[in-house]
Amino acid sequence: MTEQSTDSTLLSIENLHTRFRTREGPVHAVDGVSMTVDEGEIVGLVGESGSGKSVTARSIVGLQDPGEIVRGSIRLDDVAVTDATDRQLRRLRGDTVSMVFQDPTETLNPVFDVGEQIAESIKVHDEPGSQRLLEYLHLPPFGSRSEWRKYRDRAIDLMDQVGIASPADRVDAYPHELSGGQRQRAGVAIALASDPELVIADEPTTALDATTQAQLLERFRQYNAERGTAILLITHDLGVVAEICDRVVVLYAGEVMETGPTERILEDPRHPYTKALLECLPQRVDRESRLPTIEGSVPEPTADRAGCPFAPRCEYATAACRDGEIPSVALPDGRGSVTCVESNGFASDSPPSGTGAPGAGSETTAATESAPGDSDRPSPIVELEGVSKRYSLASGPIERFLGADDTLRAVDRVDLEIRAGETLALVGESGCGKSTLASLITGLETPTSGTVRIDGTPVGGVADRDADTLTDVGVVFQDPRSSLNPRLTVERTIDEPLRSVGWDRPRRKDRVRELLDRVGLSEHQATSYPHELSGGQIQRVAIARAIALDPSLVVLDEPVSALDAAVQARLLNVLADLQADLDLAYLFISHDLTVVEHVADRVAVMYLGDLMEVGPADRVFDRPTHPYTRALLEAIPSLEPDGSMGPSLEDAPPSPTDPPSGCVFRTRCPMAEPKCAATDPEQRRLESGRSKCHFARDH
Amino acid sequence: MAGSRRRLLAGIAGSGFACLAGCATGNTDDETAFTVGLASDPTDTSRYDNWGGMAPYWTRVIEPLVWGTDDMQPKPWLATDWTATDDTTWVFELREGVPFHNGEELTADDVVHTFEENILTERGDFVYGWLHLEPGSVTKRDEYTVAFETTDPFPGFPGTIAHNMIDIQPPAADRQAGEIIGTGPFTLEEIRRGQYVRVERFADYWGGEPNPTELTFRAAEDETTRTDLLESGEVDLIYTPAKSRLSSLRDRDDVRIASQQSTGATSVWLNVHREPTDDVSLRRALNHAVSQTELVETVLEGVGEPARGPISTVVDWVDEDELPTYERDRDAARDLVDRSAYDGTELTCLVDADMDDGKLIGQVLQSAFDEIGVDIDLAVLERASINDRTERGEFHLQVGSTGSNSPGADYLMWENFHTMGIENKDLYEAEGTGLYNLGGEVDDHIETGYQARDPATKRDAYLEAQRTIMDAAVVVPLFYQAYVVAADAAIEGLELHPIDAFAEWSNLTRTADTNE
Amino acid sequence: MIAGLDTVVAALRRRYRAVRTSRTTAAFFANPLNGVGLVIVAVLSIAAVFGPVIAPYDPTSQDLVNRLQPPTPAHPMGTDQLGRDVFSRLLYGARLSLGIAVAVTAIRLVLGTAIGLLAGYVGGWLDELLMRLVDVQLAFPGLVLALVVAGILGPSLRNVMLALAVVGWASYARLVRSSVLSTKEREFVQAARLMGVSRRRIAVRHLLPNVVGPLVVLATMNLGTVILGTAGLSFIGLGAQPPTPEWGTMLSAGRHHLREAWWLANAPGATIMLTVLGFNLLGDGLRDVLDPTHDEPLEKSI
Amino acid sequence: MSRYDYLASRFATSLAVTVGVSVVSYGLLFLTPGDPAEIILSQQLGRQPSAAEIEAFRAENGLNDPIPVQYLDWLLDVCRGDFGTSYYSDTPVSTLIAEALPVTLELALAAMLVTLAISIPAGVVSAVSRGSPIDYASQLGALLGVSMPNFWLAYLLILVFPLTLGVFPVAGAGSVGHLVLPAITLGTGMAAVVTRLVRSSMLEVLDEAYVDTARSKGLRERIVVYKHALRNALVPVVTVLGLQLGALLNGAVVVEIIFQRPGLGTLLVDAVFERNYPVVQGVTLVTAVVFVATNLVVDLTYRYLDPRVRLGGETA
Repeated sequence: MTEQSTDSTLLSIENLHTRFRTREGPVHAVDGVSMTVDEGEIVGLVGESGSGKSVTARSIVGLQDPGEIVRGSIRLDDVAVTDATDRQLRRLRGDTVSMVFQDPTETLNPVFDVGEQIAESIKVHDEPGSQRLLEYLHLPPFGSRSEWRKYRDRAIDLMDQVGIASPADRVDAYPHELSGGQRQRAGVAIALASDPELVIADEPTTALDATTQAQLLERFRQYNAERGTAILLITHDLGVVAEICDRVVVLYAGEVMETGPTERILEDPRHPYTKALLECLPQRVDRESRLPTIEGSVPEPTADRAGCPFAPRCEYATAACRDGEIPSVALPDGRGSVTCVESNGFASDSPPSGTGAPGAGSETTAATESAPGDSDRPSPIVELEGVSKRYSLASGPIERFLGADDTLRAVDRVDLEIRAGETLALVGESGCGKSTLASLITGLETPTSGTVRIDGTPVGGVADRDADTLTDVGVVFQDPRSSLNPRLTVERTIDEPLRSVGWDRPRRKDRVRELLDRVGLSEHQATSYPHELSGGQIQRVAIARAIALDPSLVVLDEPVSALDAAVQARLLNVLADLQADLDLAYLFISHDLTVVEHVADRVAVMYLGDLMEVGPADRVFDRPTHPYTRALLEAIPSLEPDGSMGPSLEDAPPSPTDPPSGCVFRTRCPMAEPKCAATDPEQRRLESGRSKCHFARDH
Repeated sequence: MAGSRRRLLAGIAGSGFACLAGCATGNTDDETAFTVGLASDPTDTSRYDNWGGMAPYWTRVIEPLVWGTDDMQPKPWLATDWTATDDTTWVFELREGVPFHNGEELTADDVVHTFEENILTERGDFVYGWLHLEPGSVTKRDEYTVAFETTDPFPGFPGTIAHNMIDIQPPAADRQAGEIIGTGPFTLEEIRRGQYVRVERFADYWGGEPNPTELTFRAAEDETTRTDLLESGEVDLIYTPAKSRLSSLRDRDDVRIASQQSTGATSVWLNVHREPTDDVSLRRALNHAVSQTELVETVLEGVGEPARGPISTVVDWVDEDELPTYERDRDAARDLVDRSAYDGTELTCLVDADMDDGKLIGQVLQSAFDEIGVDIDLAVLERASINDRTERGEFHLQVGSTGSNSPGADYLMWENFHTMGIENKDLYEAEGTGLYNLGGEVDDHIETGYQARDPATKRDAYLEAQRTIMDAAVVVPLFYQAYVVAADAAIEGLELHPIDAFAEWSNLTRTADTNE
Repeated sequence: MIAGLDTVVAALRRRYRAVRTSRTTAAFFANPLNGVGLVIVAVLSIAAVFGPVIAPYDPTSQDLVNRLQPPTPAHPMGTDQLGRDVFSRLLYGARLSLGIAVAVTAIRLVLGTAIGLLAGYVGGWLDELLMRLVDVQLAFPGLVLALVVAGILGPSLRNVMLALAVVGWASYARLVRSSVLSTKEREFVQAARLMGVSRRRIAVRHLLPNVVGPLVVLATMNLGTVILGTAGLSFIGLGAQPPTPEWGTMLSAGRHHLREAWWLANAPGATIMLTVLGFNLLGDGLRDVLDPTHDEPLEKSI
Repeated sequence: MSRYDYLASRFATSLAVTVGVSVVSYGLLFLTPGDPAEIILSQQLGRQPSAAEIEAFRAENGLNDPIPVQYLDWLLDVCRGDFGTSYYSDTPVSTLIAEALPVTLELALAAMLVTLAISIPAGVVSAVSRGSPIDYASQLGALLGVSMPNFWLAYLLILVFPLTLGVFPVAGAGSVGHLVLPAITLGTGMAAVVTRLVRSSMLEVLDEAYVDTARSKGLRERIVVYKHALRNALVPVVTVLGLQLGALLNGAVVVEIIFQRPGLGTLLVDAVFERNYPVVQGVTLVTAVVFVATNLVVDLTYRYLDPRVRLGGETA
């Protein structure tokens, strides 16, 4: 069976079943998960969205509601969570286990300052028994000022520990006044306040920039090292796992597929699903070549199924897999266990990652050949010349009168061109102005200064653009939910642009069918409404709409960042195919460098509205010339188990309302020198691309 | 009628719906304190501002020269005696040693002041027609003698000024500031606008110290609220409880019910100067359509007397046996309608929204007239709107009442039926028409009656006029009003007067065994 | 605007189809109360349409001898002060009350939607102007203003409807405008703009349909409030003239008999309550279906 | 948008609205069928005025000026606190209002208390025990509250309390006892609305992640609900309470009539029926202004309840 729970075992889950009642019938979110976490150990719980990893985590602390645990047991610090009283549960939460949730913007209470929220958590830990409402409401005489003051001071220490700069000031700040990174740190502080033995971190870094993520993971590692606190890290990002986890548990459709030490899993995955998952990661595949994918989709959680849930998508699947109990086989000398019939079959021979993966489209695609190589082609589609966009923050007369008329430089004197058929990737931390730049190109925004040229002719905002210019640029937005009109069918959505240029019905019909086919959607989905589609499908529709009128450029604003690895891989392939067939140019905006590395021909690195470095992808990734680029690259969690990240950037970028003098990056730059503060560096031409740093040179 | 016609006349000839009530709030423990709530808000500034926001009626703070007997005859009050020295001159002897609430003694000067300033000057021209006085016509003969020079022979003068609006006040009283100084048995203590007026016993009252130490007059315009107030014990005594509650009140032994016919009479008034109600046969038809008895017994729960004439029979010169009668006779009625000029168009019937049971009566009439093929449209309107309509004569029928708050009831004939009467004057002068004035001999009879000193002559003249009026079916008489008083059974000593506003509180007592 | 209207209709038709699909129906009946609301409203509509047919008596025929009869098989809800059959009067009243409610609500809806759409989509000074207008209207407590207007125009049902209509459109305008503003920023609208879709088309194709749901909900609930408003005005003495069997009038007249003839006031009272309740429940139900991400209606005031 | 600017613009709009309101209030006079001068005069004299009288009256009251001028004159007077005098008495309208306003506000306040006392617990409980019988009960109760014609409720209350149980006065004003029944009548209707709001707002908040954060700290459910959830849930409720004042004044008209409270409602109704235009204009204007003012205040306090908007910036 699964690992024996030794006396060092802190958490042990046995055959856990958590179920949700829905109108469509019961959803088996967690369907027989068994796992353990030992003291002081960092375990990664990995799986795609809907694999049940969060529900598992929440079940551990008894927050599964409205779900219900129908079977199995959870023992935490020798307390049976599944049948613990509220009091016991509270005690557990107060001392033993803490939780860090995913989205820092939502996990902090907006109406209390962070100090209060942390202090509260400390107080609970100190006196879990007596919790008097009036006391917690700070109603004198119940809540004694001095006491709370004491807790607040301890809160400040904690904030310091988790790396919130100048905590004494921030302690009074409300969540919305903190940056995303700081919020998540505050969240961590709340979790650590009770000095727990186990911290459950549910996608703690997913919403954060790579740099911030790196810092936070570092914190976790330190904390684990110093206090021996065990950490259960729930994530979809194998990179993160590789960074800090000792052991990995791979979930699929509510069941454990495989567990084992991190290295073993990464280097020698035994379960077909694990393999596939690893293989469809962009960083595993050399650029230009097509991404392997997992065909099919995650089984309906409502359907009750027999056998291995992955069987339908698994190419090794046999009859045995499809029904009957699947054994979970323990591998020798603590190398974990695999729940697979086949596992013994290919125990040792781990196929070379990359090609020949299960379910991978084995043909190295047309994309490779016809994909635009080094982009030394002429005829730029879009040219930006000294384009700036400033937003005035002083919206009212009074402020102007008070002279507090500060402007936010979203984009600052950017020169950039996008050439036909190339993929230009625009990368940078959130708030660096990527999206604004895109809007300037599409015309949703008009530049404060500078000119945007499309096909050589200067253009203004949407309103003043002629039909041709408009049709020449397509857009795909980030959020699958809001990018389609919930009240229009797929058909109508795609049909709309065609109608607007006055195509007649039959012609439109054909076109729609063709487009659906191109983006790999089936005919019958034409009549479905967005809410009936998966995130991936919605993005396909969005793409279809974007290319409906044969644009020469498509602006892709974080098109895949909301998607799971497997889905993402397939979408990236679709994009590649389209580019190949239609000779499209992409402006590919993303914060995920691993994806960028895979798709981009050229990369533009943006920081505080300014381009730090522009150059061919391979050159930029192999030999970054700008310290910021370097920092970004170092922040990427490598999949090499031991490979730890280099020194990453501290804290968040300065506010774009008052950027530093001279080089905007100098405040965070490891190699900053006085002159960086004095003079703003020129864009230097390098033999390939350019860089905006005093020290940039070709190596 | 006049009631619905003039704000002031609303007082003079107020259609007699008003009530008393005692208020539990505050002083139930005080056995000699009573609370009186009135259907007409006793603090309604829009009517009573001339009395500092206090109704002159009911409250008995201020008093007129003359009072009225139970059979509606003038009765000496602040004046002990009066004589007509010639056709147009009345000389009044004042009662001596009558103290005002401020201690001053009542003298001729006060009377002159009251008439000249408060009434003739402030009230303006139309009181002239009512009192037949004009500014400068009131003179002091000596400290206790006042002479009145009427514009024309006016035998009804003493009775006419036996009215709470002709109450005597000294020049010292700053009425606009709410300072009310009178000679009455009670002194004004407090006014809460929209709620109540509170008065207290005046020990030096010339008529002897009254029994109640305190009276509170509460506004309770809504009949149901009024009744509820009594039942909840918040008031000790109310006038005209909700008819729907009479029977249950009668069954209670802790409540006593008394009733008294008033000077008021309710009729359907027909606009004789507008088609088609200018057609006498239609008017007669309408008369034949209605059963007064049925109305009284059903909708009115037996309160009031079926009427045959437009004026209450408590007025001495009214004798309904002398009047032509119209029994309910639908066939006759239908024939009359056929013979009339009525062409089936909808006739407008005005109903005063404030009139208790007005809507019900209106609807009963509507269906009664419908029976004989006359189609009427009820317009239940607030007073202001009704005034608009009547001033322009833009209606055919109106359900309304007329009554007198003074023994001098002559003007009931004059104002309603004489061409120069207040109802008809404007339209007559403007268009040569009017509303209820038949003109000719009727006017003559009314004038004769008005000027007759000999009661018999007056009676004959008025009867003649009424006969003609009823013969021409100017009104469809409905009922002579009676008012009901429901009181805590423990209360005694209230004497009901045909003029309800002449209520006498001085003898009110509460027997010890108050079972509330 | 005509184009706008028929797309609204089209949208409604789509909604209707949507409602028929099992999922939404399930959503509707998930809360038992919704079903109740549907039934109440259905019954009322039937009463309103066939009232005169069903009614055992003429609502105005009097029978003074049998006045104030308690409920009997002959008179299921007793008789009133003039011996008229209360049940029949209620039935006729249904037609009246619902008629008024629908008419008033319709006026409000059209007026408000037009203004809201204009303000939200055109924006700029026009928006400012219209919204101040809305504010002004909302600044007057509905019933108070209605009372004054109707009172000055003189008591009649026509004037009451007029008064109620002019004081009720603002909330629609607000609803439409805010929805338009938020939808305007949604990415699919931006996409449409980038596709060169015309403004008018965006308005009717993307903006309006997204507000139809909330509108329907608001309107449904409004039917209730209008009925209450009418009753309130009748109580004050405006509105229907006798012998019109208007619910509010019947209720306030029956008040005087609350103790001896309880049915007089309570029959119309309960009827009004049930009606409004029905519309509210139905509104909630519709919201569950049409407008899943909702706010509660802000005003009870009309 | 900065705080100052927010305040400034908020005041600006409120001012604009107030002006608009005053225009409407004044304009009401011209709704009257026929010539205002004649109507006013016939009300004052109590009889059909002669042409000469009308002319004199017009001249005297500047009714011959163009309407905008008349309006401005009126407005200036109003700004000086002079609303004119009642047609039927020499009492200045300002006095009448000054007497009536407290009576109404007193009622409004009491009703508001009743509302909160009912709606907050009810709303919270039914949200916390969503889908339970309690929840449905309180939902239905709330709806019944909204659906009940308040004058009917008033009748029933009078029937039950003073007449049957012999507690609380039937009508009148002055004592606290007099306040109880009107406040209940008015409060329940509003409570219904607010309860629904509290419930839905609570439900939304209870789904928020930070509620789980609070739980995961090991806090007792009571504290989670009443400290972390309720505080957030109340933010929208406050604004609505402001808007509800309108509903409240609506109800006040009817309630004041039934319970014979000499407040703005009764004053207005009487004035309307008496065609007492100065009073009508005055009262409408005042009610509206009170309403605007309250909402301004509410809006500002709201910005302090919710830190996200406290430092300026439209609601987060």
